[in-house]
Amino acid sequence: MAGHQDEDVGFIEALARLLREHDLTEIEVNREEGDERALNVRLSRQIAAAPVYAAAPAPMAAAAPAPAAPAAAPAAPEDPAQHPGAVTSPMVGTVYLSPEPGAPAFVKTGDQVKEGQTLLIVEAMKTMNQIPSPRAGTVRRIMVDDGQAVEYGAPLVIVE
Amino acid sequence: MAGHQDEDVGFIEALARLLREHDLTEIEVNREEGDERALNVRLSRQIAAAPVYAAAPAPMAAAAPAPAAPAAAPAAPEDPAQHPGAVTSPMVGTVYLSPEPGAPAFVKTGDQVKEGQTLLIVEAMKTMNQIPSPRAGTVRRIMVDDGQAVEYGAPLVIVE
Amino acid sequence: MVTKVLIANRGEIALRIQRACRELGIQTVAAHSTADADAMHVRLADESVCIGPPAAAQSYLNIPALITACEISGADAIHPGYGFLSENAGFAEIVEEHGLIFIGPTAEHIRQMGDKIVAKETIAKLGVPCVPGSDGAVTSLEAARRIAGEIGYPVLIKAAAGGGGRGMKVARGEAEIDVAFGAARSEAKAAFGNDEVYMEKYLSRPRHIEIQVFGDGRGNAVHLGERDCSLQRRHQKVLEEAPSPVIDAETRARIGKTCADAVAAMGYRGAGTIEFLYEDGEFYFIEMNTRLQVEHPVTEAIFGVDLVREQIRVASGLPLSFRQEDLEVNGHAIEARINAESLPNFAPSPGRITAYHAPGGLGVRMDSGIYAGYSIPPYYDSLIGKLIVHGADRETALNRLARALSELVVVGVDTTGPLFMRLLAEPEIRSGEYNIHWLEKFLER
Amino acid sequence: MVTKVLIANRGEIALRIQRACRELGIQTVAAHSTADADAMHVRLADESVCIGPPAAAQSYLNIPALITACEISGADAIHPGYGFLSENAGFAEIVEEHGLIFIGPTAEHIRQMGDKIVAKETIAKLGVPCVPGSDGAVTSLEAARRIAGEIGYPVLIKAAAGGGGRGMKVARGEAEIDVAFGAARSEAKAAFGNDEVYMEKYLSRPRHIEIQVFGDGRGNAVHLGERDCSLQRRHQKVLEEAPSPVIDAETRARIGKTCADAVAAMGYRGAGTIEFLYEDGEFYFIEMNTRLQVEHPVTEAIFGVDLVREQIRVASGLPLSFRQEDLEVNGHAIEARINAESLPNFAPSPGRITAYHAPGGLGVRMDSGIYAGYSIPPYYDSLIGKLIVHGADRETALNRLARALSELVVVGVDTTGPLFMRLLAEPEIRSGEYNIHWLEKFLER
Repeated sequence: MAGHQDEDVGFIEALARLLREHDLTEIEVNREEGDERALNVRLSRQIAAAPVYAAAPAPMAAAAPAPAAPAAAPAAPEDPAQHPGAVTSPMVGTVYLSPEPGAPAFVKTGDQVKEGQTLLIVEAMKTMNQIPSPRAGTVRRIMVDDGQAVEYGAPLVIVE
Repeated sequence: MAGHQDEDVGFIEALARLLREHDLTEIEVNREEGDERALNVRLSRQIAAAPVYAAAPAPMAAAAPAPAAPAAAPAAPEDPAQHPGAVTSPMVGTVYLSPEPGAPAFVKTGDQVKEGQTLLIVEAMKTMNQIPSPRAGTVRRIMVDDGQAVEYGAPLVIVE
Repeated sequence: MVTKVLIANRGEIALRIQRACRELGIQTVAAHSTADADAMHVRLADESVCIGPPAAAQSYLNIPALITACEISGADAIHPGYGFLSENAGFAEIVEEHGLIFIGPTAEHIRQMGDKIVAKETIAKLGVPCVPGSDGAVTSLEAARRIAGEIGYPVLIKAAAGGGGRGMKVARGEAEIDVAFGAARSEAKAAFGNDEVYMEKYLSRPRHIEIQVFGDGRGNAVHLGERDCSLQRRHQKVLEEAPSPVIDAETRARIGKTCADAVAAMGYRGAGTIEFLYEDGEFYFIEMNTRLQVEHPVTEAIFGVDLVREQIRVASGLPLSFRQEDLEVNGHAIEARINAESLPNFAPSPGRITAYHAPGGLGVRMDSGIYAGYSIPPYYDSLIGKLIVHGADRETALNRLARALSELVVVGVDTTGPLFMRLLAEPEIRSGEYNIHWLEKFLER
Repeated sequence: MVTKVLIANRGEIALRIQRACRELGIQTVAAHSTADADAMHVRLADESVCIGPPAAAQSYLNIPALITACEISGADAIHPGYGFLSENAGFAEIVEEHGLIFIGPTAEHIRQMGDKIVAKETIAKLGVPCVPGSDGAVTSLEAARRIAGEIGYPVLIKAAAGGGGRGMKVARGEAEIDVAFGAARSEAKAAFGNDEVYMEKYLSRPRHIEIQVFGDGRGNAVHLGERDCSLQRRHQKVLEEAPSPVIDAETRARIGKTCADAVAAMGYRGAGTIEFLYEDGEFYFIEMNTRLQVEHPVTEAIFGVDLVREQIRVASGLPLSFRQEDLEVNGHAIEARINAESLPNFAPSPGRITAYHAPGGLGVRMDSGIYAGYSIPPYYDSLIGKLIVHGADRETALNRLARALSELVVVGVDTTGPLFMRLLAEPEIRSGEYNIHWLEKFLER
C-alpha cells in the first residue's frame, strides 16, 4: 500500500499539472491494476472569470505620445489565418502577385488551382520564394496586395 | 486500519496541497487495495469569485527571514467578531477581567447579565474603560484572558 | 538604535517606512484603521494593531490609541510619516512623555514652525529671506492700508493659523484692500476659529522652490539642495523635480547654506523642508515643514541617500551619516503623483483595483501600496502611488517618465496618470519654464 | 543617430532594449516568434514583425527573416541582445552588408573572441593576464603530459570550440591525464564537431570576476570596474554583484586599465566583458564576451550609466559619453536572476502567471517582461526577470535584496526567488567569502 502512495500522488499531481497547463476544467480517471488495485480520480478547476487582460497589459494612457503599435494589438475576433482554407506566409517578406512587374497575376479570385501550383511569391533577402497551393481547389480570396510586406504566418490566400 | 491512519492523512494532506497549489476547486479520489482497503476522498475548495489574491499578495517566499506576521493573515473562516452576540473592543488596549488584581471576575461564562452591566475593563493610557454589556442575556463565551492586549474591534465576550 | 517602530500612518508613506525599517533590521508595528486591514504595509509589517474605525479622527489621529498600541506591542519609537499627526506638537510631546522616541523634531520646533507668524519671525532672525510684509498680525484695516502701501501692491492677506490656501485673499490695489481684509478675517475665523491675519507681498508668477534640510539635534545640519514643486493644482503639488530647472549650483549652495545654518542654529533634529516662493532670482520664505515631504524621493535620487533611514538614525541619537561636502547632485529626478482621481475634474475615484502593473527598468522607482485586488478606501486622500524617475540629465528624466508612464497599468479606478502624458508633450514642461500658476491655466484650456 | 532599431531578441533583454530606445526617441520593431506575440516588449514596441514559429532556429536565429524584417519595417539598426545571434560574426557581417547598423562590435572582433585559442593569444599579447597553459591546441597525449608537467597539476582540458562547460575535463595528477585527455577530445568532437582541445592550469577555488569595457571603435576605451559572478550553478550565473567583495580600488584600477588598454588597442567598438578567474590575488583570463551581459545592470547601478543607451550611441558613430575619470564607483549593487524553475531541482516551470507583483521603493529595479495573465513559453530559457538592488554599501544592498524579495509575488509558476532568501541567510554570502564552487556545494547540503 505505502509503496503506491508516492506513485499515486505523483500521478494526480501530473493530472493537476495537465489540467492547469491545458486550461481544462475537469479530469476524471478510473484506474485498475489487476483486480487488486483501483484508483479513481476526478480533478476539476474553476477557470478564472476571465482576467482583465489576457494579453499584455494595455498601457494606462491611450493617448500616450507613442502608444503601442496596432501590430501588437490582440488578434481580431475573426482571424483569416484561422480559416481552414488559408494559405499562410512561411516567412517574413514582400509579396508579389505576378512573376514580374506588369505580368498578369499568378492567380485571381475564382480561379481553379491544382495542388502545387504557384499562388504568389514571397521575397526575402532578394530570394523569390514561390508559394504553392497546398491543395487543389478554388481561390476564394486573395488577402494581400502586390508589394505588401507580410509577417510569418500572415494569411495570403484562401483556397477551398 | 489504525496503522494506515497517518499514511491516509498524509495522502489527503498531499491532495489538499495539490488543490491549493494548482488552484483547483475539487479533487475526488476513490482508492481500493484488494478487498481490505478502500479510501474515498473528495476535496473541494471555494475559490473566491475574486481573483487569486483578494487580500494583499502573499510574499513569494514562505520561509523569508522576516515573513509577514500572523497578525496580517486573512481573517479565519469563522470570525467571532462577526458573531451576532459579540461584544467587541471599542479601543486598542489591555483587558482586565476583574476590578482589581485578585478580585473575582466581573462575569464568568454562563452568567446572566443586565444591559449596561460591566463585562470587563480595557485599559488604554492608564485609563480604565469599563465595557458594558450592550444587552441583557447570558455570557456564552469570554474570548480574552486577563492582561491580554486587544486591537480595536477585537471580540471580547459573547452575550446572547 | 531603536528596535521596534510603530508606523502611525497609512498608504505609500507607511510602506516607505516599513521598507526602511526592514532594511535596517528594525521590527515594525503597523497601526491601522479597520479600513486598512488589507493594506500592503500592514501585510508586510512584523506586527499590526488595529487602532480604530475608518474615520481618521478615531484612528490615525487617535493619540491614546497610538500610544496604547506602542505599549501593547513593545514599540520604542513612532514614525508619524506626513500629514495626520506628523506636525502635531502635542503628539510629539505625549510620545516623549511616555518614554518613546518620536521620529521627527522636538515638540518645540514643531510648535514654532506650526505658527506662521512665529515661524517667519524665527526664520527671518536666522537670516532666511522672507516675503516683505507685516511683522506679525494685522489687526485693523488702517494698519492693512499702511503696510500695503509700504510693501507695494499686489498684497496677500493670509490666516495666521491657515494652510492649504484657505483664508487667503489678494488685494491688487488700494481699492480692493477693504473687501479682501474683511473676507480673509471672516474666512480665517470660520476655517480655523481664529481671525488673526497677516499680510505680505503678492508675487505674480513665482515658482515653488523648497530646500531639504537635515539636522542632528546638536547644532549640526546639512542641506540637500532644492526641489521644484511649482506644478500645483489648488495648492496641491502634482509633479516635483530636483534640481530645479532654474537654480544653478552657485544659487543652490548659497540658499542651501543659509537654510542649513538656520536649522543648525535652531538645534533642529531630523528632516525638515524650508519652502520658498522664487521670483526674479529672489527667495521668499513661505513656511517650514517639520517632517518628511511626499516628494522626498527626488532628493534621495539625486543625492543617493535614504532620508527615512537617516530620520531613524538621527532619532536614535546617531550622528548624521553624511557631511555637506559628501552631498553632490547627480543627475535629475522627477516625481509624478498618481492619484485615484477621474480627469478632467480630479473627482476622487476610490474602488477596487482589478489589475496593476508597475513600470520597471533602469532609473524607475515606484512607491505604491496598491496591488491587483486591493480596494482603495474612500476615507483618505487619493494619492495611491508615486512614480519617480532618475536620469543623467533633465531630458533623460523626462523621457524616462514618459516611458515609465506608458508601462503603468491601473485598471478598476481612474488615475491622474494620463495627465502626466499630456504634460510631457507641453513645450513649457520640456523647457522648464513654468510657475505656480501654469498648471491651473493649462487645465483651464 | 540610428532612427529605428529592430530588436532581434526576446524576454527581459528585448524589453531592456525597447526601454532604452523609447527613452532616446528611437522607433522600435519587435521581431518575434509566434510564441512571443503577447510578450511585453512586443506590446510596447512601435511596430512588431512575426518572423517565424517558436523554434529559435526558425525565428530568433533566422538571419534571412531578421534582415527581411528590417527591410519591410525600414529599421536601420539591429540590436541582438545577448545569446541568439549576438555573438555570431556571420550575422554581424550580413547585417552590415545590407547597409544596416549592427549594435555591437565588428564581425572581426566577434570572430576573434569567439575562438578561444585566438582570443587567448590576442588578449595575452595585449598584456591581459591569462591562465598558464598550452599555447594553442594540444594534439597528442605526449604533448599533454609535457605541458601538464610544466604548468603543474591539477590541469583542465577544454574544447577549443566549447562553451558552457561542455567538453571540459580535469586531471588531478599524471595518472589521470590519459583518460581526461581522451574524454575531452571525444566530448568536444561530439558536442562541437571539432576535437581540438587546449589545456590550462586548474584553479581549485577561484572567483569569477569580469571587467566591463566599452570602446568607441576608434581606439578609445574605458572600463567600468568588475562584477563578481562567482555564484554559479552548472556554469550558469545565479547572483552577481558589483563591486566584488574581494577587489579593492587599487586592484580595480589596475586590472581595469589593463582591460581598457587592451580593447582600445584592438579598436574595439561597443560593450564587452573580459571574464577572469581570480585566485590568490591573481587574474586569469577566461574569455571575452563581445556583447551586453545579462548582469549589466549592477554596473549601471554603481556607475550611474545606461549601457544600452551607450551601445546605441556608439553604434551610431557618437563618441563615448563618459571618460574614465568620470566613472566612479557609487555604493554596491546585486542582481538576483529570477528563473521559472522549481526548486530544489531547478526543473523548468513554464506556464501561466496568474498573479504578479513587482517589488518597488528606493534602490530596487525590476527588469522583467512578465505580467499577470502572461504565459511563459516552454521553448526558451527560464530567465523571467532580474531583481537588481542598489545601496550605499554591501550590507544595505543585501538587506534591500531580502526586503525586495519579500515583496515579490509570482503565482502560477515556480521561481528561483526562494533560493535567494536562503542564500541571504548564509554567513558566507553575508561576508562575501564564496568561490565558483560554493553554490553547488550549498545546493548539495
